[in-house]
Amino acid sequence: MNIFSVLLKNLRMGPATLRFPEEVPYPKGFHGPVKIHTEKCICCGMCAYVCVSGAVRVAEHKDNCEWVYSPGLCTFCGKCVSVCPVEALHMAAKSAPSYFNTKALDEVHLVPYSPCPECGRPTPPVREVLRAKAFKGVAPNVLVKSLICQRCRQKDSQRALVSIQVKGEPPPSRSDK
Amino acid sequence: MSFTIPIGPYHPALEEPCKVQVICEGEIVQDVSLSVKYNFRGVEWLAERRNYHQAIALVERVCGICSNVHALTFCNALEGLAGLTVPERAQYIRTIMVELERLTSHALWAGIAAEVMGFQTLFMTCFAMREQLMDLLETISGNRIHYGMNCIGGVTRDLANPEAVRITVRRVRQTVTDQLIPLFTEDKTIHARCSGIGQMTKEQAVAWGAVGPTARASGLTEDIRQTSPYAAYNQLEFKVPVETSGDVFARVVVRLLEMVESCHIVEQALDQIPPGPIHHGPIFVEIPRGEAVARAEAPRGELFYYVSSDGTDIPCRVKIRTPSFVNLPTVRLMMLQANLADVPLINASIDPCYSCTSR
Amino acid sequence: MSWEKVFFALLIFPGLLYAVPTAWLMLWLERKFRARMQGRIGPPFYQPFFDFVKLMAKRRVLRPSFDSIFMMGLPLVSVSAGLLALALLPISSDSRGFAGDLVLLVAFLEVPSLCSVLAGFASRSIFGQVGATREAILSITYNLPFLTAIVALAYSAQSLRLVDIAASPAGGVRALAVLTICLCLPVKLRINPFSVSNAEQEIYSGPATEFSGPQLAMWELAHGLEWVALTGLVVCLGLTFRTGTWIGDFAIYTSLSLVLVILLTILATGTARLKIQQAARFYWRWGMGLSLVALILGVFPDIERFIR
Amino acid sequence: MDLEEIREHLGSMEVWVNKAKAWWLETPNLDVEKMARLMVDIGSRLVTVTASRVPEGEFRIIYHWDLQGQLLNFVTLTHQATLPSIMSISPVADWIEREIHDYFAVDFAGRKLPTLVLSEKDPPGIFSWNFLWKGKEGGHA
Repeated sequence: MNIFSVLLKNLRMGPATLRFPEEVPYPKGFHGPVKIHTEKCICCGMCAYVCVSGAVRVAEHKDNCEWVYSPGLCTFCGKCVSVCPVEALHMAAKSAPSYFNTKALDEVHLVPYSPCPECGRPTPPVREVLRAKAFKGVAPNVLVKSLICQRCRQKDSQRALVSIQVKGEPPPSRSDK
Repeated sequence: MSFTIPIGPYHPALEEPCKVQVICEGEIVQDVSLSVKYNFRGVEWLAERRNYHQAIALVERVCGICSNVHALTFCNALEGLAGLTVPERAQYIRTIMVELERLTSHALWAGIAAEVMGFQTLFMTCFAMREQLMDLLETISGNRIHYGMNCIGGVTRDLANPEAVRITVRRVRQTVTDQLIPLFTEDKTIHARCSGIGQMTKEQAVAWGAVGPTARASGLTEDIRQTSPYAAYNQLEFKVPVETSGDVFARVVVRLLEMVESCHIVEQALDQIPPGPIHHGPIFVEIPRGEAVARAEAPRGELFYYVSSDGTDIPCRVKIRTPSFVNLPTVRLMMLQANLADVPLINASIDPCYSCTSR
Repeated sequence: MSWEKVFFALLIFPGLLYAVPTAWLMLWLERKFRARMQGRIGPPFYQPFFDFVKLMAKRRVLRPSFDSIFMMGLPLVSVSAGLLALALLPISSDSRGFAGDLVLLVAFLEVPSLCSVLAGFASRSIFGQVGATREAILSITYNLPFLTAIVALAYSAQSLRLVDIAASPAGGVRALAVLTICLCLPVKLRINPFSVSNAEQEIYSGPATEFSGPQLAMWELAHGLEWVALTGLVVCLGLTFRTGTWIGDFAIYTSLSLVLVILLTILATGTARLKIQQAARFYWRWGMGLSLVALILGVFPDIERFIR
Repeated sequence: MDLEEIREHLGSMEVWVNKAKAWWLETPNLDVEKMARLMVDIGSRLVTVTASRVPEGEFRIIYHWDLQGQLLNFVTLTHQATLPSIMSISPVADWIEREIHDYFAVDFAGRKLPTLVLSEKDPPGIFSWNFLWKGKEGGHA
């Protein structure tokens, strides 16, 4: 093909570019800023662990957990979304607006803790999705334990250990471990 | 009278900061010194301070054009270290992604080469074609560059719409065979600029360790996709275009033919892709103590990764050898006794990537 | 020529008032048409004017005073030379000219290129110097066929007056000579494939690398005036037909100039940049060949008659 | 020439180990120049050289060679952070050695080592510039 036929074709077809305010629609599954459903979050911190640029941060407090996201730092790799065990994260189908200050778009979401069914202390929430996934085929009396807080769980296992000891095993001495 | 002309660090013909200091006698180049330190970010150093998941996203950012193949090779090294087998479907998706990336990269290169020759129309033609590929990659992965498709043990996203890939690839192949190849090989002004300049012999290519299309234009037949296949390349058939004249024109021809081959590979992969899982299974894979290497054929040539692990979730040492790192020093050989007007073109002909080189 | 006519020609038509907007129009047409042929939208028609205003409003870069005299003076000289050259063109049938105005015109047309060479060296930039060297070499290369063609024209018309040449009958000599001048246009206008002295990817913008603000605005204007003058020259010398009315001549002259701009744009858009040796070889071979044939035919008109 | 012949020629007492599709030979006192000359003679291509720190203040240097698609890795240790340069045998090593010098301040005897990725004023050995890193190991600051 001759270059001049390319020129002629371009003249005939008209410009392929767009004038500024016009834009092409975003494709399905576009990697935009990360959004959270706080009612699904379990505060596991996986998203913060895999985030390469520190755009997603999780800070645990006494009765809630803070999920902080800075689109200004984000690389839109989608790692946090793909590792989230409860699908609490998704990405907006539109790119973030432009900004002057990287902190201007920062988002803070609070994930409230739910009270532990045993002691009533606030504890990171446990969602049904995760329970169905992680405790598949587990006896119902154990399944109840998945809702209690870490402290109660420790107490529980200590109680179980004590009950084993009573049956006649010598207690493990400190120097052994 | 000899005089020194600094081409760069910022120059319209070079997309990235790099300084080519040319010592000329008249317009004839007598000596060349290269300086590539302007893009140094210490990626290897940073990778030693991040866990494996963060490191994948980090190494993807070594280069903006061949990003996917970096993540792929790093994951290959880690999978070799952990002894994982990646599901077939994931291997095919990886192959399709790297081939589409090669097409994008070569389209970019062809455009830049045309621009350096002052042929703006051809630049626009190449970039219009590249735009289709970028849109396609955006629909597959969600991002125009830095696709974030690879993870240890598979890929993060499935190929949702194989028909869209097929349609775009068919259109791209048509553009390449109907427009780019005839324009680049038959246009008189391009011929006048490209043939016979920037010669590199086969012996020089071996001694300086040139890789990829730069080496294949000088008569070497090496292609990592054939010599040590990764992803799904051992199940696909393709030719490796080789030219023997070793000048800029040969490098143009090799890359154009490679684009046609890439289209062919993608179409084959789309035909053969099996259903099944796209991921090895658990998200968190334990990386045992040890070391591993992995190689891949990036658009610019052989890409090499070395990873050593001490059993924790942070790599002990990550070494990246990018293709431009060995291709760039050969530019000096090609430029000696060349014309000043050819210097940017010779530099562009090896498709240099400076952010890869200094990392 | 009376004084009023001189002032009219210099300031109104085809001088300042006509030439400057036409220069901007031609610069725009070149950009717009090139954009359309490359599948882009291209700038709106007022873009060159806005560019000019914006450049004029820019702050001047401080330089040693002697340098800034040169750097402001050279583009101004270039602009004035363009205007003077335009004033000499025999556009309508009632223009009179004076004996020897052809020589003056050729001199004026050469001034922008000369200024560019001087500016390149005065800017003390290595890119400016390389560009100036290239410009000087090219100017020798294309001026030989260009001047030979002019000589052939003058010889066949037996006059050094532009009006006489424009009124001389059409023939082989005139066709060949105008064709040679056409061949020299791309290199005189520094467009592809002969944009060697301002090759962006090699030496930035060559001699104009160090220029900015109002100085650059003047260079742009001078470049636009070169477009007007050179396309005008080809139209005036190539067109044997005059309508006889002022307005008709004006319309034909302007529209043919714009057609020439479009033709040159197509050439520039469809080619890569050549190297200086290749450009020189082209002009020595084809330009020189054509103009020598024209000269021989001009000196020995019998040959042409014999061929007929 | 097969792997065993290479090993015998180098006088190494170790064995070739295959790890993840590549062959490894660990020889703490490898004669680097002899190895390079041998590999160049049999038509092998130097892929790259990797350096990493070992606790004793020395560096572990791996020479990766490509022999007809096979990757051969020769592992050796530096002596007082110095190894002989192989740039005169294989010109690829020029930039590679300069880069390692920039990263680890490993000295390659027998050549000048101008900086490659660092600017001239920087001291070589960025991997030991601890002041750069203020965050906790492994996480983002």
